[in-house]
Amino acid sequence: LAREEAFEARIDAGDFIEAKDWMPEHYRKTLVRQISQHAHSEIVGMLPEGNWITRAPTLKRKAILLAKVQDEGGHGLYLYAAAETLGTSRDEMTEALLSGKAKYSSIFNYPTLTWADIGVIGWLVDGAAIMNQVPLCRCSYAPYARAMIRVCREESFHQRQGYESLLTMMQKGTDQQKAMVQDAVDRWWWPSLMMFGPADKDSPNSEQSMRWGIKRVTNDQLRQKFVDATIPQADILGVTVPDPALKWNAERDSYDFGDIDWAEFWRVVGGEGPCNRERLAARNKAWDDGAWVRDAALAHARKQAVKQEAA
Amino acid sequence: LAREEAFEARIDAGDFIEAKDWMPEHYRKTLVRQISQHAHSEIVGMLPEGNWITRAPTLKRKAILLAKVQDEGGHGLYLYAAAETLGTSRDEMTEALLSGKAKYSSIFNYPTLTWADIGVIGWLVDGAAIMNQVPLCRCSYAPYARAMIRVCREESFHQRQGYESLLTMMQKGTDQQKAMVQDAVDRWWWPSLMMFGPADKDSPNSEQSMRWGIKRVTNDQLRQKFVDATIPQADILGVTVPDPALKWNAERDSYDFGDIDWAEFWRVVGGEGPCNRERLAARNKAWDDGAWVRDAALAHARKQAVKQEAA
Amino acid sequence: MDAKTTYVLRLADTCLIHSQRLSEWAGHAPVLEEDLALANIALDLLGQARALLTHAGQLEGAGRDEDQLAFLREERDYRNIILVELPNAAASPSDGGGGRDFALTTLRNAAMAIWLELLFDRLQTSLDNELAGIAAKSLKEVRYHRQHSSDWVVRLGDGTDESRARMQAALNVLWPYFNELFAADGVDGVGPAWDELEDEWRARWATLMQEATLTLPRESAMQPRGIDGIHSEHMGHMLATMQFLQRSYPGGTW
Amino acid sequence: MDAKTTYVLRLADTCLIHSQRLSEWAGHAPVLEEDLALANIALDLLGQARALLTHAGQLEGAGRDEDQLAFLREERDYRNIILVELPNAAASPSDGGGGRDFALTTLRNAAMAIWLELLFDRLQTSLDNELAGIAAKSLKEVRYHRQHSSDWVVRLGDGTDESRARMQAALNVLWPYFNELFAADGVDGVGPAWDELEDEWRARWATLMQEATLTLPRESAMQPRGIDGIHSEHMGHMLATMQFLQRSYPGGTW
Repeated sequence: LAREEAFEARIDAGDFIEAKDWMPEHYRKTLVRQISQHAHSEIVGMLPEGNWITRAPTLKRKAILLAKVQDEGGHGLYLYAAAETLGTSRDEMTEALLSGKAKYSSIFNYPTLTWADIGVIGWLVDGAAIMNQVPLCRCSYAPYARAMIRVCREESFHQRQGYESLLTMMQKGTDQQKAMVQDAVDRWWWPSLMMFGPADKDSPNSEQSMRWGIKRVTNDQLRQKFVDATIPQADILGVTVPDPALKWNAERDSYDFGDIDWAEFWRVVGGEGPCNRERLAARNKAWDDGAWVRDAALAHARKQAVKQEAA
Repeated sequence: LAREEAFEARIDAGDFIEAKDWMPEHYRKTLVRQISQHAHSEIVGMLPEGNWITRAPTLKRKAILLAKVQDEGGHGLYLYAAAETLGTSRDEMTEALLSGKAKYSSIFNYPTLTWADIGVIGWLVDGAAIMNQVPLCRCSYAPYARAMIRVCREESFHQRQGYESLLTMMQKGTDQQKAMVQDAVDRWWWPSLMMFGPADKDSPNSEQSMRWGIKRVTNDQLRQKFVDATIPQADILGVTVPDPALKWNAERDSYDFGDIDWAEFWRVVGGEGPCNRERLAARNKAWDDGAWVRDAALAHARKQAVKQEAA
Repeated sequence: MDAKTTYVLRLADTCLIHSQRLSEWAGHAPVLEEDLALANIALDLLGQARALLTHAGQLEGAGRDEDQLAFLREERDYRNIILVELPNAAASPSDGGGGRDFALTTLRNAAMAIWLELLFDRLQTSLDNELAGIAAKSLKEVRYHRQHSSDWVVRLGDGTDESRARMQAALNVLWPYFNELFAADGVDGVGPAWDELEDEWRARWATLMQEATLTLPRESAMQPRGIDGIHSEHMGHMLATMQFLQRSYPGGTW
Repeated sequence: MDAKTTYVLRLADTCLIHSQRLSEWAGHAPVLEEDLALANIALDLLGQARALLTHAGQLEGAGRDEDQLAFLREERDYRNIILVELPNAAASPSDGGGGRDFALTTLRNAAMAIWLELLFDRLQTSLDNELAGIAAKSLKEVRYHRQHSSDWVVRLGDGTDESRARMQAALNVLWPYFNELFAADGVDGVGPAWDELEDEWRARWATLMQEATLTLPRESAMQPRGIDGIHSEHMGHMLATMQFLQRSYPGGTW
């Protein structure tokens, strides 16, 4: 009990917790859940974007997309490493993802249907992710905070690239291209707003996480911030968002916006989105198809160890 | 010996042999080899053409090609049936194809690289096949002769469709399309001439087959006939064949033409053509992947039989 | 595009894309007889698609013929149900559709044939005479498809342990996509809302599954929206292949 | 197109198509580290392709840039070796390239990296300064690729019985296509005939195979001719995907 009080005091003082430090079991569990969920999102997120690498319209865009997907794998890698400092192995986390037990960001359960989706994902989805993640750079658990600093830097880069590609299409593209961008915005806008999670009143885990400094800002606060930051960017692009209720509120110095379709939100979270099954199937297939490779690598390493001992 | 003499006499008299009739073992073997080789050619021939069904440029052309490939499967089916009348099962013949023991027409070891290849295969490859096969409609073995009558009728239809599609491209198409047709003719011309087999002086089986009425015209005679029939068609199309030695010989009332690259011929026959390995791999994969289906069909049939007995 | 044109186009595209997927089997079937049968079904569906696309083009009145509709639209303008665009193997979404699973193909063929039989039967009495004529002709064809595919479903479901497992796995993959078979609105005098077919389709399907000793999965809340142009990630790859020649050689005559 | 331009284009297209195939792995590798490594190799090859294509365009002098060369040629004008266009799994020719076989991919990567290392090493002293510069930069990259892929070849060859069998099967499939690594003519002052690399490549390959406990197949007389634009049937499907956007949205700015 004393330890717990000391822990809480450190948190209150704004101290960072390191892997070797004592921490309450619930704090540890909450962190593992959150970090691994984030890692899984990076891994699953490679699929909808990877879907367009072979069809990128120019070699420059192909290189940018390939590098971005590679970065996402890298994020997955150091987030898994951060979670491993808490005593859960990457294999355990992977197993939880593949069995459907662990969650990942629902946004990746929507399909990428046109090339413009790639730009819009960079702009809106990475934008929303950054909004969610910047506060985590001050998360109380230091290894996670350090990972997030690097992740956020790279995500910002991706977001700018995505926005720039949309700007190119809107400013120099054909009418068909412009229509393609608008269509992509229409499809991704609401799912992007859903990325901030349920409304605060329906978000039971939030309070404890806030107190522990794992979460720093509420879902609804972040969502509002995202809308306020994004609408001016949409104006510059020359696209509209599919929300007739959207209106500048001078009093609040913020945008008012319409209601999220929470039925859809819960349906997709619950596994019935357009691509949930396919995403998990793809990850499971990659894992199953790769079993012989991992087995062989292990067997070879053992043989080498035996040889070295013998020598 | 008396039976053999009687058999020879029937052949000499132009009689047809039926499945129930006695025949020399070598006659039977030669026929099985030839008919099954022909059947295999139809089956393997589905692959290079099937390669373009999903990319056919119009729905009409897609329907024509799909129907053509289906016809080839049908030819395979009744040719296997004709061979089965000689006491060899379809499974045995299939096994010989899949293991590489049995041959099929080498022409199908060349890739279909453009849509024009489909038209040119219809015109030249089916044209050459018909030239080879028409005499077989008078083959001494009646079931084979009957199968060939139907095959030839359908092949002629395919040939006309192929030629017509080339004519459309050459007469109404863009310059790019015309170049595509010429390129396809350049690639398929020599392999088509090779379809008549080695030169007569290098074709040891021919004599016996001629005597038995299994073969009716020699390789070189057929090849000459093909060239003579085809060059005027090429003129109408507006394409040239890639043979600088080609020249009308008024004395022979025939075209002279250049030497076939027999080194290439034997390389492809020997298994080292551009697609030999892939064709066999595709057939083996289809067969292996289908094993569970064939097993299940058998198992179900047995269950039904048991039920009927019990009833 | 008005409701009537959209209604016809949804059916036209569904036949077209179904045929396109089936045609990938040419030369790769487990037995030669099935090479012929699958090609035959693909050909019939292609014929239906051509008649329906031509009719949709006439209804639209913008001068587009079957080929312009089949080859020169953007993905978002195709209105087929997602079920028929799924690869022939239950592969991962970015797998390109290379594999061929006879279990999945056979089950889908049966599901589609039962559905098309119910729909074409009703469309025979459409006040749109052209559509009624197409339906009457097509009905005969899909009856044969239904019979042939159902026989195979039973054979493979009630075959070996392996074949039953494969069929059950394929059923589990396809199941949520069946929801879209009942998703389109009807148009008065033209054709019924698709959900009018649902009870009968589900009854027939349940009977078939029972005969095939397969287990119906629990109901899925998935809402595929191919009929609104929201496709799966497979569609784009399929169209890249299908449209290749028309896109690469504009103005060609074939 | 003159011999020099063709010489550069063959290498450029080979890097381009190799990269394109590798990029199909994104998100599907057997371990996360290999997702990163394969993407990294694909990126390096893409960078090499871009520099070489740009240079080929300049040599050609017809004003074509990297994208026009990469996306707007007909299949017959691509000059890459067939080895790199083969699908990532040793699938049937009309399989569309859906599968991914890590054995085949790894072996091909190793074979290509050894070859590129030998070629870029020689091209460093090309009298074509631009080409020499590209080669010097690329050499560092392919050295790493060679090391990484060779390590995996040994690990998988000398791993389990299953992994050895898979590697041997992949080697048997790729083997005849290696012939094309030595098929192109050289251009005086620009770069060597590829057959000048053959002895050294075969020696290194034999050493690697020995370390990986794999057996060299008997010599093949196959003569792949991708460098003359005679490709495999896989190439067209790959290009339909790769060119899709440029073909479907002519005049677009991306």
